[in-house]
Amino acid sequence: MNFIIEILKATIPAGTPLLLGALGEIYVERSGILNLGVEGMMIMGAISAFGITTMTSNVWLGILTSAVVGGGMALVHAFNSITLKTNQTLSGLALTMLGLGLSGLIGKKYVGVPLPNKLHNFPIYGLKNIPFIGPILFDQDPLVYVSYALTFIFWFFLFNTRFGIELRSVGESPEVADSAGIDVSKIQYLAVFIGGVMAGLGGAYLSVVYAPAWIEGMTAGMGWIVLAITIFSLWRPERAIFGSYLFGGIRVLQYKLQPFGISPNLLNMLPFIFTILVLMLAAKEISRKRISAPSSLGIPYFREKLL
Amino acid sequence: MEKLLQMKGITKRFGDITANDRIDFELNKGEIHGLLGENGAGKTTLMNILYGLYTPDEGEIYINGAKVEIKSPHDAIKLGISMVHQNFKLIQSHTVIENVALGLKDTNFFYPNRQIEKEIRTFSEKYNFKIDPNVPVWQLSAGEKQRVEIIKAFCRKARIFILDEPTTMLTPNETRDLFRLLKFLREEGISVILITHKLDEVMNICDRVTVLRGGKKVGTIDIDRVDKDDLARMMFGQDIILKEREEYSISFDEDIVLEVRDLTVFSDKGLPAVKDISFDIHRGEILGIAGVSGNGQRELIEAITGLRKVARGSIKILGEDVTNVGTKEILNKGVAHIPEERMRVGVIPSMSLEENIILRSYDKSPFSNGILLDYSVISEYAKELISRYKISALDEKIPAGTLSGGNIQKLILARELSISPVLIIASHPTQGLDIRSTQQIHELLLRKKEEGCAILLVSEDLQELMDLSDRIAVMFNGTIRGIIDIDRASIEEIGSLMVGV
Amino acid sequence: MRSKFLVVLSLVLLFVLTVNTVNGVGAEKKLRVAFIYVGPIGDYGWSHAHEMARQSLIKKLPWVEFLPPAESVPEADVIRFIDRFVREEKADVIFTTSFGYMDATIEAGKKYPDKIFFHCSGYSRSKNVGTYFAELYQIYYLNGLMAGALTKTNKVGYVGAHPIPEVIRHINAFALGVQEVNPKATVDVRWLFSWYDPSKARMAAESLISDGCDVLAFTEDSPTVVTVGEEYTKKGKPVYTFGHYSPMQKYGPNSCVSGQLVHWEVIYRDILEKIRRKVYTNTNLENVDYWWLLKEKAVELGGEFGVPINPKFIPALKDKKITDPVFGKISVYDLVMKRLSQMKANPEKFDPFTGPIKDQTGKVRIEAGRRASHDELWNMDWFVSNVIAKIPK
Amino acid sequence: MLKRYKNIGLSFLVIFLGLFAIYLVSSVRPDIMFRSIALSAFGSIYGLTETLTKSIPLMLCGLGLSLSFRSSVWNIGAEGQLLMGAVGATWIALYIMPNAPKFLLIPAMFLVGAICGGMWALIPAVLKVKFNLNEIIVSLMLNYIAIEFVNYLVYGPWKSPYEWGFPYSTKFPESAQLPRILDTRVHYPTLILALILAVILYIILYRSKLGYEIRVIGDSIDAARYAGLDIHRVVFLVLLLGGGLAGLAGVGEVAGIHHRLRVASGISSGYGYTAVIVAWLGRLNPLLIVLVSFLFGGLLVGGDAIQVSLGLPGSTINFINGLILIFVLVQGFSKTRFSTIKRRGGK
Repeated sequence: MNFIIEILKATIPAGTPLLLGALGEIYVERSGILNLGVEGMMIMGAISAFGITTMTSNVWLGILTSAVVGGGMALVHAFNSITLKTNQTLSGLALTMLGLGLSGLIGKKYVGVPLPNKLHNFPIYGLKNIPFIGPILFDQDPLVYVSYALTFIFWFFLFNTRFGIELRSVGESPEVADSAGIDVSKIQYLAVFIGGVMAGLGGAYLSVVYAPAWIEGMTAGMGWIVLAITIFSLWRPERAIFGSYLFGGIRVLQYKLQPFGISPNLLNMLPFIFTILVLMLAAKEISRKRISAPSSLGIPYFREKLL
Repeated sequence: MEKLLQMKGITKRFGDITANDRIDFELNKGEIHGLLGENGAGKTTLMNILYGLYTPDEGEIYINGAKVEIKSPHDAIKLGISMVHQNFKLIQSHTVIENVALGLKDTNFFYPNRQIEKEIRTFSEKYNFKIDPNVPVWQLSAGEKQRVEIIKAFCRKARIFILDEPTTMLTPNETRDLFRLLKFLREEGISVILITHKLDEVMNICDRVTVLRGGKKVGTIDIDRVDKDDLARMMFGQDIILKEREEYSISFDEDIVLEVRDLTVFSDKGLPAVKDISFDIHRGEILGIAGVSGNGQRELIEAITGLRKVARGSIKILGEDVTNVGTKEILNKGVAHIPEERMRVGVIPSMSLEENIILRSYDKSPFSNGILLDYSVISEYAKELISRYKISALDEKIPAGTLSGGNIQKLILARELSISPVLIIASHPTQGLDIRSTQQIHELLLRKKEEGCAILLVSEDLQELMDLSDRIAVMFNGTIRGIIDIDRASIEEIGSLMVGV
Repeated sequence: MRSKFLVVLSLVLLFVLTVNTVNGVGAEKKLRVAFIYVGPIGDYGWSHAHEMARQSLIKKLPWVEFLPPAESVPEADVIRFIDRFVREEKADVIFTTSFGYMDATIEAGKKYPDKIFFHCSGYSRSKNVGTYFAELYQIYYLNGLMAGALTKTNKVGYVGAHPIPEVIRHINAFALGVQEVNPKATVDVRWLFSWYDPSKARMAAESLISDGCDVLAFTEDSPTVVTVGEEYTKKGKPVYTFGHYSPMQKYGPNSCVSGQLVHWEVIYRDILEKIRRKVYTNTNLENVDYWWLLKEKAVELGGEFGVPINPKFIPALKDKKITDPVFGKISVYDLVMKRLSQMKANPEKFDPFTGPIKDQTGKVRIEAGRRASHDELWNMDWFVSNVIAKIPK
Repeated sequence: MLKRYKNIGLSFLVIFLGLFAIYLVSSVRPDIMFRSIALSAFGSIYGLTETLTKSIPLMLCGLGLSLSFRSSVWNIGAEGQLLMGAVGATWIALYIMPNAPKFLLIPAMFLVGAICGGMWALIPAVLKVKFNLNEIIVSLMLNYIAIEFVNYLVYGPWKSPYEWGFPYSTKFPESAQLPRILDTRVHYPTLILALILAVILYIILYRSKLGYEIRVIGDSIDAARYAGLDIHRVVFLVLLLGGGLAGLAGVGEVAGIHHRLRVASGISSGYGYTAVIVAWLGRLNPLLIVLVSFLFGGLLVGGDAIQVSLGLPGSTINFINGLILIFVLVQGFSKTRFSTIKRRGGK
């Protein structure tokens, strides 16, 4: 029993950066924009949070900075894909390269530097004593609680507010939204920005809470897994939480499976193999339930169409 | 009468086409104003300008005497203008409530659904509507979708309702309900602009009517001062309807080229789009398919050309079964296909004319030896076709995308007709083209008919169908409502079949 | 012939194209020395330690011109960095500090026969390529003694970077120490496949703790494992840790018992001085292999320089008594200190890898009374009997 | 027209902003940085030969990628395909025919390497066609899997018994090592192969039936469908060929440079990703790609120089790569090629 609790408890922090990133990407894709630059935004979030925390000793200031930096990176993509209407795939790839490169450049002097201050676990009084789920869910660091709250907020806003309706409409049919008087570009810019903020936060979680350290390329493919989770969650925030913890669990499990004599290299493949499997599963579910990705995903919107 | 809206000298050009040419339009408070014209007369463009979807190249708009700038639908909505489009501007996967809520700025930010659900219920009780606010829109019938659109406009407190061809998708009962509702709205002081090409509707419900033809305004007139014939004359110009067709023979062979039996095809959404259709086309015959777009014509053509799976039924070409055999094989039977979306489907805009010309024969001798392509042969061939089909282009190496619409269509025709087809499938072949190109294309089709080709012609332009076809089949809601020999057909009859009466 | 022409041509080109790199003419031509690191200088482990050594020598050896080091050099690219140092920076001596540089260093030795190369941690030498290493296994053994004494669950964990002989040797030395004071305890290992990855290290450490380990040692270039130990200790579940390579006690004052520290500068200084005195030339390095241990002061016991054992844990270690065949009944603290002074004085007196040592299958790898040879240590690809993990195959 | 100029202006702005960022972070002036890059990459015979060496894998991967990009298939998996090619070559050299004479062994290695790379690339193709999975994510995941697979081999079953337990395969027999030009590292058989393949690809792309199909599908999938092209067949072929080319690059690296299989990060320092930019900057034109890969080879070589002489980290080059990609994007090239404007209805 304790063994399971330990694993599950470790799963949540391992899945939290994925969750944060996926929540953001869900909004981005819901607005009809495909941002493949999650990896780049995450790593920029990671280095900026780490840098600012090192300079100011204030973890929360670092986390805040990561959100701003992630959002700023995302605006580059927004400008490319919404204003210039360039190829979104390439723009996303470019963002990834930019992020990985720039973070390495900035991060050079932070490699191996210990973080002066970090977020400590903050057991929630009362809740943490609930048998089984208490120690798993409520004996975590504050940013994990923030991620719980954000999951709820993202779900609530998407389905129960005017903004949510507008966002979903823009992604489904920008023509309709436009003719209903919605400023399509504004909504898309906002969504892409939110996506960047969340990816930045995900990166910050890695560098100032989870590791806590700066390593060049520390996101190690997480950004791409975020994209897979976005599809797996069928673009629903409440499903993203399961997807993220699933992948978090696999990462934790890798070290649990090592003693069984399986090559650690093969275990390291697990998240990636699993991503492909999960995508196949999602593809099945999508075709069965006749759900689809936001209809205009990845397609630039031009108002006046010429014959 | 209080002038609510004035549009002055509106001009809008798309490339080399002038869709609206210095049009003036006026609307009074509390009237139902018909905007009448053929397809392509510029009605929808004019209203899209009023609704802020297009920016006019010239012209001014006044509301209550004050000049306004309408740069986006958002501006239009703020000015109290609402538009119900022909292709409903609804999001299929969203519920009725969510569709109504979209763009409604004065709702609560949180839980806007609850408030709107209440409004929808009040509205539907007041006007005796039936609608379930919580179902996704794709489950609704066309009439119900239209009601959603009207509720949307109403909830936005619109003073001007623009309805674009509102009755095309409706059953007669639904049409009656709609007109009843429009009269209610008129009593509340709301002005309605009814875009239509149906004379009966105008006579039936409108107070005044403005007629457009070929992008120009013909006139505005009180409805009680005109009759249907007057309006028809204004709409079509003189004599076009009565044009004799004696220069072309109506006769055709007995040999059946295309035989379609009990054909059922599903749409992208998995709903039946073509339902149990059967018809034949003979050698040297042009069969016209009339109908408002979205009634299954596209799916029918896609099924015949192998682009869409046939669910039930059979298709035979020259007696050979080609049901679900794949596009390539069907085309190789001698089928020419002039697609509806010429820029997206018919040509590859980034590729050269010569490469576009060999699109369907690139893998055959003499263009290909199985591995490589022989560009000198291709180039010669392209040059010949360009001159034969009078395509005005610098040379055969320029990208197809640089050509004008008419020349692109000629390019497609050149490619498709040069294979000496037995069957030509032409979908909206002259849509959006200037008169000269239209005439050239018509001549080409008729020449092919005389050579013995069977032609399936899909068009929304009734005049074109009347001019070219030997028989006209009218499609409505996935079925063929009747096949009429041209010597017995009248525009009125076809028109009423088109809308399912 | 052609190649010579190419070299000459490229040198001419370089001369034409590069400016400002002309050396000042001094009385004594300074020895130009270059360092190539595999990791970033800023990591808290391997490359950092080499860089610290280099830095400390800059003042002490004024007759040496230390070129700016190249860091994070991928193993595949090192030859180009060597070329660059030789041709453009005119380096006389080049230290390549990663095992993966071995082939390239040997190759470079052939290519530039008049230069001197020293390769760290390798085994291939040639007449102008020597090898050197500061070996920690003695310290790991001492750490193991303390670990065995402190564990209450009898489960000791080890977070290993890569399953290569060096790490395996260290794990074995550590496990031998554990075995000596606590024959019931086992040593479990998690592999990271990374020299520096704190988040993997954290996961591995937590995985070991959840399996019941309460003492952790590691090979990974960050203080993560110590931090994790400190966290658990503060929460009331003591986990004892041993620092690695750099002073890490400050990251876990309540958890870090001791650790291993390294003094590369001792070796570098010796090499450079011998080169200056022409003891080492470009023709006689065939057998120059530094294998420096406690005795040469190349390594040190402790989680902090000058603090062999965190004073917090001294009482516990003094309380724990075992019976040693030589010393009789003795506290672990005393045992550690005795062994330390023995090995410092003369490694011949005591070596952890003295038989009988059995591997996991029970096979005797080192017979009673025999000491592991240098080659056996270098080649080690088996675990001693109380290690329960496997080497990835 | 005006818009075009505006975009060109914008794209230069991007570059300047990026370089300014480098300056802010590292206080290295861009002109000095570029001078250093240019000098070390192109300023000496030695630099040129190194640049040439680096350009070989970039060329092969870039050529392979360009083929699939041409047909609008987003294969980002050249890195993994390269590694699998290296695995295939090692397998042949060490385990299947180690005693074969050179003239048999080397072609066999290239052949099997190409097949391995090609098969690896077929996985995303199959998943795309059968399950409609996004090939970008799948091919990327396969990169990571290939990395772990190579590491598994060199730490596990293929670990050499002669290398003191270190993660290396046994050294290739002499007959499996590619010859080099004099004492440079230019393994010219691979280079010649790449150049020949570039010409062949050019002919395929612009003069052959398959190339015609590739371009039609890439430029307008609707037109391709309308004309009855077998799109699946082309997608398979394109990925197979592209993966095969990347596989050849892997063979070149192990047989020409390393002479053994080693950990993945030692074999490729991200050639597969850099090749994405090479392909696009080369406008997906095989002959241009040859040229661009040489420039990027220089950029990689120069990347070492700025590390040593200016103290800039290696990732600076990644950043410059990203900048170049954005530059290409903003210039609007990709927009005209892959215009994704969807038009519904005729109006």
